[in-house]
Amino acid sequence: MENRLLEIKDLHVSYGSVCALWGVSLHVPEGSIVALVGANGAGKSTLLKTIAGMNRPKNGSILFSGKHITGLTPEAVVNAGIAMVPEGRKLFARLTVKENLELGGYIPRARPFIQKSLEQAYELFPLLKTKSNQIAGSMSGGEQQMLAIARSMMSRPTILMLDEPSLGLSPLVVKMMFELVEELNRKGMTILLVEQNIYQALKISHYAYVIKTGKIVLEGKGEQLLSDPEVQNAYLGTME
Amino acid sequence: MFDYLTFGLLAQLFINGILFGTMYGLAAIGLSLIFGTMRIIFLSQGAVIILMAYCCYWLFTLFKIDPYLSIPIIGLAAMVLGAGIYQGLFRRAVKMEDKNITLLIAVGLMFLIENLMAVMWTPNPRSISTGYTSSSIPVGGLAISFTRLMGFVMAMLSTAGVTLFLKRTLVGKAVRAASEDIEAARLVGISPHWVNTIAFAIGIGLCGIAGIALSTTYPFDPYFGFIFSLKAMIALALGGLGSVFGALLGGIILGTLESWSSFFISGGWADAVSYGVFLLVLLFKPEGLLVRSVKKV
Amino acid sequence: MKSKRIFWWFGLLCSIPIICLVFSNFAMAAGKEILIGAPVHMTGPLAPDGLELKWAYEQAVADWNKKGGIFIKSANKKLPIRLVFADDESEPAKVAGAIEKLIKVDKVDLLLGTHSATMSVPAINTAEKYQMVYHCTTHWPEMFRDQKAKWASVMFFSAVGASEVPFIIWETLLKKEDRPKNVALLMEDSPDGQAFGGGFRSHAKTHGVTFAVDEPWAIGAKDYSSMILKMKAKNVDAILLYGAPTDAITLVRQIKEAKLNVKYMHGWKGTWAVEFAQALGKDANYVICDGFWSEEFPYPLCKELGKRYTDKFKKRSVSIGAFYGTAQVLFMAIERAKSYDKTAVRDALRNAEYKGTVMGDLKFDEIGLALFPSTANQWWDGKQMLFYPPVKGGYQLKLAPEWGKR
Amino acid sequence: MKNLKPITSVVLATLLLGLIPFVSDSEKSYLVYFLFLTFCHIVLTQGWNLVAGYTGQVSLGTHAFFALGAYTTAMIWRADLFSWENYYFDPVTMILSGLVPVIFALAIGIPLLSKLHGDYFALGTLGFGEILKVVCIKGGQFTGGPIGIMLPSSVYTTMRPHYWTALFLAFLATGVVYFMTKSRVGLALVAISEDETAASSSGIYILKYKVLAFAISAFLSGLCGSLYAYYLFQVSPEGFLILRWTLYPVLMCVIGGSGTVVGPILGSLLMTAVFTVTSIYLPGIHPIFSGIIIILVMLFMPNGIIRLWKKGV
Repeated sequence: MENRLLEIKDLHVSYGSVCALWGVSLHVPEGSIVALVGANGAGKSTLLKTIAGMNRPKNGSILFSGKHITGLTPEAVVNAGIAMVPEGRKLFARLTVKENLELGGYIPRARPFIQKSLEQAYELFPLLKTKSNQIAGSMSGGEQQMLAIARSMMSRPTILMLDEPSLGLSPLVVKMMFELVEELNRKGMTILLVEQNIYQALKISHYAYVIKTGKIVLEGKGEQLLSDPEVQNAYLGTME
Repeated sequence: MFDYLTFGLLAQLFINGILFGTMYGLAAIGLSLIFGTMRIIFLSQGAVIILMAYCCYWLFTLFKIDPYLSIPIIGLAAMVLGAGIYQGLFRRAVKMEDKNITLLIAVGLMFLIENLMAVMWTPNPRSISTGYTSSSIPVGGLAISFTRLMGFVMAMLSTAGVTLFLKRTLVGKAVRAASEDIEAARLVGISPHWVNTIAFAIGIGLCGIAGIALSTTYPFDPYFGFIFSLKAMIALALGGLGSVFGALLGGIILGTLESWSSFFISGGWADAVSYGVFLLVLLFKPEGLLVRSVKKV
Repeated sequence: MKSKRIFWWFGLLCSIPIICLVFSNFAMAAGKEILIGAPVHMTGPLAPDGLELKWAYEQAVADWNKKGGIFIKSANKKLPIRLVFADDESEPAKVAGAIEKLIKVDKVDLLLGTHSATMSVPAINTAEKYQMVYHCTTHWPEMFRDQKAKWASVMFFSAVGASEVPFIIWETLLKKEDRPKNVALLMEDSPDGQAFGGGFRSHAKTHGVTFAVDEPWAIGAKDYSSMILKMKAKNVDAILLYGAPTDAITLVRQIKEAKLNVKYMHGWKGTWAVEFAQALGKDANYVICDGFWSEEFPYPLCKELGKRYTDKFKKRSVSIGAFYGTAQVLFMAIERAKSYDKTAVRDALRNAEYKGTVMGDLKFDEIGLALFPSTANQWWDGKQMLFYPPVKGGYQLKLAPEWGKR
Repeated sequence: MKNLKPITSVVLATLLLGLIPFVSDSEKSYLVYFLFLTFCHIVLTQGWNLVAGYTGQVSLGTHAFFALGAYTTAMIWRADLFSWENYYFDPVTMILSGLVPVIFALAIGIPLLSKLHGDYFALGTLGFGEILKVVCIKGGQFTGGPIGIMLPSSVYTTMRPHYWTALFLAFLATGVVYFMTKSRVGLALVAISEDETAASSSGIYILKYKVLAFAISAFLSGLCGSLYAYYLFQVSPEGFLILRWTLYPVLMCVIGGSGTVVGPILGSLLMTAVFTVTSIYLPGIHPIFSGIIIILVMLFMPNGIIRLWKKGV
């Protein structure tokens, strides 16, 4: 059947005595956009952070191309081919755009190709090339989000995880951002997208999961969920 | 009251302040790397500087190696020592939220080094006496101390070296990135331990340079170093975190400040003035005098 | 479970020292020996002085024990002396703890003193609490009088007396045209420095000298160029300074760098250490240092003590005799009282005269204070040469030429 | 009932300790001095604990407040401020010695705490201590300069009042910490140390509580300084304004377990014992051992002894 690039089985994560994820299972097929949607505090970011190696799961396993990556350090996860664009972008604000990009290619696997990746990134985001010597912290929100995505692309990942890429951006820029995600996917990138902007996320994704208080409550094709009355009532009712 | 003031005197005062301040600056750069990446209040820095001064003294008396020729040996040894200190003492502790732990390890290390030195070399003051000790270069009516000028040159060269390393090499950029946001750095694949080891190696390596500059200029005893830890901390706060050049400049500002206040007020008050300015800076511009505020993203 | 066990181990570890402390009141073999306690600086910044003090006390005890000890009437025989030390960590608060320990744990019979006035004040206060004899040197008579101690005794010179030395030297040893005209006074910000500073200022008045520069000197300051520039601007030709050795070395180096020519430089405390001469080499020549004592003193044992010190430490000392003498006087007092009972020894150290010590003849007044003169020595090729008080056929003071002409 | 158990046991322990001078002669036994020292350390440690353990702010100014208390006592005594016959263990003098540091704590605490976070607060308080030191050394007649102020030691008769006062202050400090943590204020403090933004958004006026904790800590340190002045009879910069009076409490608190009520007590007891015993049995090299012990404890028991125990139970 389809190739399961990333597979998560029965994942439990807790912060101290507070349980954040209760047996989450999902999988991301190669070449697809999978969206993970849910309300604030449902556990979306926790899941991404656990995949990225920032949190240690209590139970369960994470498989990447069939290999266990559970409990690896963040550095090892990136090196394996999973890149993450964190919530709030987390750029190195005092470094220049170019330096931010170069550091994206810091891992051993990507380091020999830094020059090449840099050219590719500039090709994808011509704006970044013109601003390459600017301090990252001085750019606008949309530009920073672009840089954050470009930086994670520098590690030549197989899968890209985006945590709330539309947060704090103007509607026009949000639209551009989603177009960009689709474009990346057309170029062959597998994407795991976490969003609060549920309508947009479901529209572009091939498959989607709805997470609520640490559990997956619904799943299905993006458009299918979009028309699901339960989703409409619970999440989309408040959206435009 | 100040009828003896002349332009030459003021110029001399100014130069002395700068030459003296580079000493603080050197220590502050090392601290800015250690404090910047790991938020460790590394109080043992002064003790390490003195330890390096003793090493320099040893090389000089046992093997007759000129202090300035021992720069590569001591610099390298200090870097290895720095990496060792990190791996042995701080590796486990930096991960912990509680900053007191690293502070206390630094204090413990300070006790240990100071008293080990007192046992090994006796608490009597030591000094290096060479042909160029207390000689000075006359420049247009001013007398510039040779050893302090050398200290200044060494400080400038090592600042330039560290700046180049941090700006031009990928590892250096990683150190800067980690000192800004360690979590984001991990997400792009930068290993914190590697970066921290490098920061420590360079920071302690600079202590080695400072130790040489100190041993050629001053007599020293095992307890001589603590004041450097404090002053480096102040220089760092003046210059602002995250900038190597800022740290050096902070040291120079501090040195000039002390030299002027001890001339115009009195020697004893110099410390109070520098601490007072330090407090004022913390109150009104805690990010440092020289840092343009960059909005945190 | 495992953690719990660790806790019990920890509890055990914690209680061992406490039990040690409680039961450490081991009964001493009373009447078999005379137990004398001494707090000394073994660690901390003052440790170099402390180690010399310790060595000198040990020498004195060894010398007396070689003679079989001291005759004690109640035992009807000579009893040996035993010394116990406690580390005061160069800190006023810790010296109190050290004395508490000597009195309560070691149960000493008498106390010999530690070094430096900063430490002596709390040390005497603590010894007073237990009515314990505390016999010391290097404590200022002026401060000692203020303390109104009933059990302590001090043998030292007064800062006021000692600070007259340079003025006497100028008037008696120098030709009129050689006498300094612009004198700088650099005094360390410490009790000792302040005591000396006050002495110099009052003597300057009576001897008709005014100070061109009068600067306090912060301990451990690293840069003296401002001070030196001030002196240069005022044409200073003589410096009186009081400071620690490291500070004094730094000062002289910076004076040379700045090419400040001073024909008479007289230092207290900081300039007498051998490290001073080692650090400065030839530049130490002409610098004058004070001293408590000299091996050239015409008193018994001085030459030998100096030789022993030189054999052990490979250097000369101008202080060791005062330390040795302190212990020597205490033993003479025990001998005179024929008892090591503290009241008897204290009384023997009041209104009494002791002759033939390494410090010469000493006379204790009614509060237990004996004064001896301060000396002046000039560095010459690595040796401190005694020139004041003048000894017949001894060394003559030389005035320093300009730096270029040395 | 369960809540009363720790209180009653602490009160009982205090009363029992209070009986020690009757059993063991305070003039002959080292134990009384040792416990006196331990109690003084407990007072300072609990004070530091209140600021650092509960609000997460590392203060390096304990020695400054300790010295301020001592200087206040010495100055009142010397100036004969109330024309009383006796200033020795005079409660009014002691309380004033606690209040003067509070004034300074408010003066520097309000600006420092409202502007600075974390490490800068540590440096700021350290700077305050150093300025105070220079002022005391250069203060001339007013502060007694480097000699400091000598007090008439002839009033001393026995160590018992020192012992009991120290015990009472240690009890007081522990009690203050206990009730602070149990009250609303305490919950606020813990919230601050956990997460500042969350605490501020849930409506706690952070600055007020931080400054309150800092002021109480200064009060305790000042009282302890006053007591120590009565013990040493000389208040000098070298005796009181040294960084050791800050480093010891920090060390004892962290080793015992900061942010707990009992941890600082354990830490003070253990470290005072370690310092005393090493100083007696390893003279000359004991700071090396102290250094090694600090490093080892921090490496292997970074959360303090008390948490080691709690995990086991």
